[in-house]
Amino acid sequence: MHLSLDTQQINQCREYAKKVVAPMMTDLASYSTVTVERTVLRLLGIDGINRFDVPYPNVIIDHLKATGMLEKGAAFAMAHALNDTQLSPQAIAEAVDEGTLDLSRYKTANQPDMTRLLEAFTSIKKRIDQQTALRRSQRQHPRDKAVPDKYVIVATGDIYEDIEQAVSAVENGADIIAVIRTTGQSLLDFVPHGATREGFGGTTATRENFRLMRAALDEAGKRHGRYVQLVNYASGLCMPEIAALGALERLDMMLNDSLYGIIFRDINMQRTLIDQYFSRVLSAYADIIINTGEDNYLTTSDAYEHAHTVIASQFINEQFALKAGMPSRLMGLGHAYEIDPARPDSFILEFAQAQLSRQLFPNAPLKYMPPTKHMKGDIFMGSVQNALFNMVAVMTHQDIHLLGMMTEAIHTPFMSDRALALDNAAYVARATASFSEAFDIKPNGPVEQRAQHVLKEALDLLQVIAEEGLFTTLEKGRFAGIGRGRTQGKGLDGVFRKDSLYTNPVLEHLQDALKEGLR
Amino acid sequence: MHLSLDTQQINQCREYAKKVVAPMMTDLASYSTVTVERTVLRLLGIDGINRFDVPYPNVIIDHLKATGMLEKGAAFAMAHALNDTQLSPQAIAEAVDEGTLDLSRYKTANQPDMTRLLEAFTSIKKRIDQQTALRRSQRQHPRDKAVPDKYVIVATGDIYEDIEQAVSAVENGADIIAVIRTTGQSLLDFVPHGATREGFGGTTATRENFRLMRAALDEAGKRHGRYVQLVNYASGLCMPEIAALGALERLDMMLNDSLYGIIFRDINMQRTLIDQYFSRVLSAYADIIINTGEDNYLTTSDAYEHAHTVIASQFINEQFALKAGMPSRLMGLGHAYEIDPARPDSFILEFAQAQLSRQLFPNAPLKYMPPTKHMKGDIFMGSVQNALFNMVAVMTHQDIHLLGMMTEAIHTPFMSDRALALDNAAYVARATASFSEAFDIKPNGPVEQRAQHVLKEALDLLQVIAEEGLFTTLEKGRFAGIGRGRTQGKGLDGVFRKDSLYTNPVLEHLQDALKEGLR
Amino acid sequence: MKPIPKAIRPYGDTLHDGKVQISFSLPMPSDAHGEAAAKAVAQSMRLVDVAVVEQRSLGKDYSFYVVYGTLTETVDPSTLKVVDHGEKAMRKTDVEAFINEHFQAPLVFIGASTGTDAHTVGIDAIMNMKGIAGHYGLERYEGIEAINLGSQIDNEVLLEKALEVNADVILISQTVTQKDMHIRNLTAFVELLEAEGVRDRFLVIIGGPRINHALAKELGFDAGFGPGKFAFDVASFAVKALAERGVKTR
Amino acid sequence: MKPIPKAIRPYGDTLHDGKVQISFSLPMPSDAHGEAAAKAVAQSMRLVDVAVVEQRSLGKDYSFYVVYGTLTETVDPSTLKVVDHGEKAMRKTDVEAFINEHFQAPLVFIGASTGTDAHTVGIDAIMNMKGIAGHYGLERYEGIEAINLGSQIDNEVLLEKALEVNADVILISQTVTQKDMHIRNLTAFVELLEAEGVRDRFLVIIGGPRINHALAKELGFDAGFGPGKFAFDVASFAVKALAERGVKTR
Ligand code: B12
Ligand code: B12
Ligand SMILES: Cc1ncc(COP(=O)(O)O)c(C=O)c1O
Ligand SMILES: Cc1ncc(COP(=O)(O)O)c(C=O)c1O
Repeated sequence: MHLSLDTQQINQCREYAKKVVAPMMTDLASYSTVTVERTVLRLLGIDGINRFDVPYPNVIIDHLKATGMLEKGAAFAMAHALNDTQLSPQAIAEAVDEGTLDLSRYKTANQPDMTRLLEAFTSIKKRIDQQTALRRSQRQHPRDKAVPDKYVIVATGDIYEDIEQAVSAVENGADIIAVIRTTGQSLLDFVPHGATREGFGGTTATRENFRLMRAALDEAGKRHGRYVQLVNYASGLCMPEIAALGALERLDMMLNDSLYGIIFRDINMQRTLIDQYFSRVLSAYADIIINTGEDNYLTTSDAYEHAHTVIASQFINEQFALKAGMPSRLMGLGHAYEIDPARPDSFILEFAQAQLSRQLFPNAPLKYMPPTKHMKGDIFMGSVQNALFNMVAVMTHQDIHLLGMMTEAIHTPFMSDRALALDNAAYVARATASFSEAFDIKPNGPVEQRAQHVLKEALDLLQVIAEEGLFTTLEKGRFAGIGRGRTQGKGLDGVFRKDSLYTNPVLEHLQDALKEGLR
Repeated sequence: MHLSLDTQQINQCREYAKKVVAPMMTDLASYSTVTVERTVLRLLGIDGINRFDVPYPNVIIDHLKATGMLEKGAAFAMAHALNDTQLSPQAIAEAVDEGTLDLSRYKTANQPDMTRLLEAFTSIKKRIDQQTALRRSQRQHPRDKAVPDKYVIVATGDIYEDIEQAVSAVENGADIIAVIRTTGQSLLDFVPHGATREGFGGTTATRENFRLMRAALDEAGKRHGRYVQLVNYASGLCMPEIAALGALERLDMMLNDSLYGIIFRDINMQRTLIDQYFSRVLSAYADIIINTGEDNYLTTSDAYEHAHTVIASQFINEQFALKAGMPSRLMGLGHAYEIDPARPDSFILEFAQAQLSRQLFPNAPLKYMPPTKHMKGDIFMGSVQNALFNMVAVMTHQDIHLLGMMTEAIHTPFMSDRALALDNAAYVARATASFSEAFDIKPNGPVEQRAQHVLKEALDLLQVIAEEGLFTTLEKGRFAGIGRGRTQGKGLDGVFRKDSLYTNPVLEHLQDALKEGLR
Repeated sequence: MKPIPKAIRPYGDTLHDGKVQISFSLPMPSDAHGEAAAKAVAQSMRLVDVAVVEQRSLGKDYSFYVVYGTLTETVDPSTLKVVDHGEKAMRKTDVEAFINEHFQAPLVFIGASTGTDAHTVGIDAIMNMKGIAGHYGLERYEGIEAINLGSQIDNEVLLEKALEVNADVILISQTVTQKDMHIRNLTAFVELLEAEGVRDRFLVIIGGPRINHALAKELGFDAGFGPGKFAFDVASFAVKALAERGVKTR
Repeated sequence: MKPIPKAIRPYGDTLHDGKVQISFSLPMPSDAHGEAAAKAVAQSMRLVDVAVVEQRSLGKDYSFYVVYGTLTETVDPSTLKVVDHGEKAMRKTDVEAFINEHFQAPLVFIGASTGTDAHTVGIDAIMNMKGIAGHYGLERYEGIEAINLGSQIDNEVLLEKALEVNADVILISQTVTQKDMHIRNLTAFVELLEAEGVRDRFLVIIGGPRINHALAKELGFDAGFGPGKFAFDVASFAVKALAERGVKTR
């Protein structure tokens, strides 16, 4: 099955998207953020919380801020301290916390010797490398599978219940488990610690929770003879920190999209775009697939009228990912079947959109979201809406197939909701297996015309964005109709201009590794 | 959308089917049955029951039997009595019942003058003609509609509850209401009388029940600006009688298929084939669409392996209908989405089968049955199975779309089951409206190959049947794997060889009218 | 497997959270009054935190509701009487070996779908060669003679034939259950056996979509089998029971 | 429309047959024991004639059931307190005419999705120009000034702004309801109003997928609107209530 599309238009889309992204990268290159620096600290091995439950990375950053050291970067201060004290990074953090060490007092001025710091980093990186190697040896990449990977969420708020639910999902056929985060975590400027049991609408993302779930899935996967992928959110105010924790605890995918945070969480755009760069470098290094959030636009705007905004945003997200050294195979670009079921030809229109995304990003493991906004309390009709969505997912070979829940409009999924959703998807995949061998898209028929139309609209939009600049686009609310000011939103106070002495050898190391193709 | 099929094979199928049916017609021409004769009586205006609840038509036939008159036919006796007594047909029946009149004693021997009999018939026929005209002026023929007619059943056992349920269904979008018959009625050799309230798995088919439901649907239809069609069963041991009652009470469709009765009700094949001929003449005359029961084969045999038996039987049923003077537009040939959902490509295979039927019988209003056998107590998955079936129904333009119920495996439909089924079908029809403009069947792809394969198998089977004869085929259980003996089964005792004086001017009149194209 | 607690509730996403989904129609229009009635119905089912998540009209006099709520009752699974067929069923070959070892003559099984019930797929699944879902039917069992009378067989006819062929086991299938048709028909058969004084001559086993072992015992049969049960389950139970009774044993 | 009887039961296919569908999971494996427990659960819900029509494993420790049964309880609809918004809502043009007739200054409505709740579609549907499903939002109403603060607005911030702009009506949307988040957050707002002694200064109206008028009243708000309610419903209610209170009236 193939849509005939204008390749020149496609190339132009990419060109405009490049034009959108390039100036962002140079504009933001001279800035860093508190969470980027905390990530550096985490990658040196600093972990845990103090007696006031403040994570040590935050303790240090607060200290650097208080002592006017932040602008030089965490690595600068840490390298000095490591050289001066001969303590471990963790011991340094504890000493800072106790007030027995002041990082603004270091022996030699200027750039410190980075050997000890890089040693510390290397030992942490080894764990990432081991996890990455383990994943590589066990996971079949979603893009290489004949049938989309079945992705379900758990969101009880309690990591131990989440595990029960996740294991049951694996037993019922899930390939991917995403642990949804508790409401509001994205606005926290620190990563909570330990195993947690009381989230709302999701479970707190913590390193320990990652570890517990990873172990449970490894075990359940082993019992069922397959590798089960784990997903969490490298998003919000701690984007790169969570990316780092994900790399360490072998998460396989990470929701990671600044545009989402800007639009739907009112996170400051400068802040999150800087954070996103580091996150994507890290995920690229660790071979973690990112998931972008274009699907969300259609939860607010109409899916028919705004279909092209999704495509335009996918092109932009592709460029952001490329800039971070990420190959297409890790770009889980998002889109969704959010069309109003009252609209005639909803299936045909969504088929066109899904096939368009498929052909525009042939190597990307596309993330396809189910109907959510137009799901109602009628769980029977909901099952039917999900079935049509499942058909499109399978027929157009999407890769990361988020299963719709019949109870979408009611509650975060019950165990049985998930099992029924898995049955639905498995049945549909089986029933329509040969669809693409059995049918052709009619040249110039409704599917093709719709796809061509959406592509052209996306192109026009990208041109506008390239001209006005992404910040202006976001101010104007062109995505999801929600406008956000350049200097508004949460987390701007965590952005700082780099000092001339600023250094981040951790990031550089990862960048070099990516360049050398060490991934 | 079009399947490339071998027209020569199609022609051969029709030729063989003709060869199957022709000898049946001549073989059976010299026989009649008790219910045929009772139908004649009904068409003369005889109705009602005696004080032992025996319908007057039965009273007379029993009397004719007892007096050795049956072989001459009911018309013979009645014409004499009408001429001799100057009573009305009903008065004659009552007199016979009271024992005051003996129909074996008539004044002139030999064939009586038919004038008075035909007068009686004509006044009844007028009602049929009026009903037919009314339907013609109000109903849009299913074959002429863009979207299949949505057909749901009611089966509470109580005609008054049935009406509540049916009216609700109309309010929720149903186009056709079928009142399922009570278990076991098909084996009764009389038609029960009056409004009834205690059927099992269905409601007794009586003239009064027909009338009550017809009135309720006319009223509900008026409120919703459309003509709602009513269906019942001209099948079982009273096949032609019920066809007559249906014509009188303006039923719009009649399940009518001797093969079904033979196989699934163990009705004697000679009996029911004779009955069927008269029924179809009547229905053809009254412009009533018949529904055949090939779908049922797949409730017993596997839908994949026995797909061709359905096609072969459709060809045979077509010939039986043609012999009775029925145009294609009244042939609601049956088939079904009874495939095992565990089978890979179930959707693709059923699509092929539905499109094949569609192309083989382009003018017939096809009756398409939902999944039933493979429905389980999982009502959520059931909704999904029904959705895929609904898609095929719409995509291949079936005409009479029997909606699947999510509770198929549990109970006869509740009011809400029907409403949800109607929503399901309406949504799917809307969502996939342009499917056939948007997609082509791939030449030589899985759909086309499957359709060609099934056609070829049907052809081979028809050849075998043409050679061995239909009775032998039925004995061998080639349909649904259930074998039935030629002289076994219910109702054989109601078959008699016509006397040389036998006459049936009612049937002749209808045949002539059909020939003259008066329909 | 974890041990089953003494007091359990339905489970949504937190142990014993009591979450239950219900749906039903009411003979009332769909409006605020209907919603209140739906909530009251749910409360009468001992639910709290009742959420009417969907309400729709079924026409002018009826309405439909989907409701979620929290059940306040608990059930103690350890107190439940679980009526099942005893030991694990033997496979076909083991049944055949068992027959060969314990019995003299072939065992005669006679079966039918009785009364007005015309459903044969269930009884065929158990008795015919082909069986179902990959499990052969009794006809294919060595040491068993299986006679399937088909459907719509009157109780009297079935008993007559069973006596005629000297059956050891009678199998009855019942599919139509509306207004408890099956219960009436099955009860009538037990009464017939008793009236004729032949209840003990046969092992009588029933089956169908709404039949389970508990119901069968309640109605006075020797065993009952529902969906997901196959010829080997039935054969296994039957041969063991016959051996126990010493019927045709060596 | 038929009169509603005094004692009603759920309706399957015969008046007052009491037919109810339920489904739930249990923390037990799916076997005969699980089935018996499912039946017991259904019975604890005052169902008789319980049929477990489907049972499936959710993994080694959990199972799922679909059950039909007959509810023995009846509900008398005439005794139910139906809390609704009173008279039929006016259309947009009528609301505008009403405002023009009764009030002096434009009426100020301020709204937000509060707490950590980031869902805006509901409040936007009520407040923004575009509205939803063909019904314009309050911004488009002549005589109404609509200020939509968006989402994730703290209760304190909302109140501060409401005082600042001299709002007549405060609109609050709450979508996340897990663990009764919405109840907590809404209760906190009422407490805040009372603590600040300004409860009577505003008409306070809440909305969201799990909100209805009865709940709103219970929590101490002036009105509540759930799914299927639009700007004209809210506006209609608000202008009448304001007129009654004599706020800004001519
Ligand atoms: C196929 C079918 C038919 C076919 C039957 C063909 C045939 N040769 O049997 C046809 C089309 C003829 C038919 C007709 C009717 N049917 Co019907 N039919 C069904 C259907 C779709 C499937 C039943 C089936 O074959 N299941 C598969 C078998 C393998 O399952 P099973 O019977 O449960 O058997 C298993 C076990 O129960 C057990 N078992 C069964 N019997 C026995 C016996 C013994 C001794 C043992 C040990 C075990 C055992 O072992 C089997 C294997 O695991 C069901 C709906 C459904 N999906 O269940 C409706 C259904 C059973 N039919 C129904 C009805 C009402 C009818 C009619 C009465 C409708 C009408 N008024 O015309 C008619 C008349 C039938 C009559 N007089 O009895 C209703 C019954 C409602 C109720 N609860 O009472 C159902 C539920 C459909 C519905 N929702 O309305 N039907
Ligand atoms: C769209 C959506 C989102 C979008 C929101 C985009 C946006 N701009 O709002 C995004 C993707 C961002 C999102 C995120 C999340 N969501 Co959300 N989301 C939904 C979804 C799909 C639709 C909600 C919606 O827009 N409905 C349409 C509107 C028009 O309906 P409505 O709100 O009911 O409004 C009507 C009435 O209620 C009333 N009304 C509403 N507000 C008001 C106010 C007043 C004053 C009045 C008078 C009337 C009124 O009028 C409206 C018109 O009739 C629902 C699922 C669903 N189908 O309902 C999940 C859902 C609400 N989300 C949920 C969750 C858990 C989340 C997250 C917390 C998940 C996570 N952990 O990341 C996040 C975080 C959000 C947060 N911090 O609050 C859950 C809530 C579970 C629960 N019962 O608590 C739901 C039910 C999904 C699910 N099954 O898990 N979500
Ligand atoms: C891209 C993306 N990031 C993040 C989230 C989750 O939000 P939060 O960061 O608040 O957990 C979503 C929600 O679906 C998303 O699509
Ligand atoms: C063709 C046909 N006739 C009749 C019937 C109904 O059977 P009965 O005649 O027993 O009412 C069916 C059942 O679905 C059928 O398909």
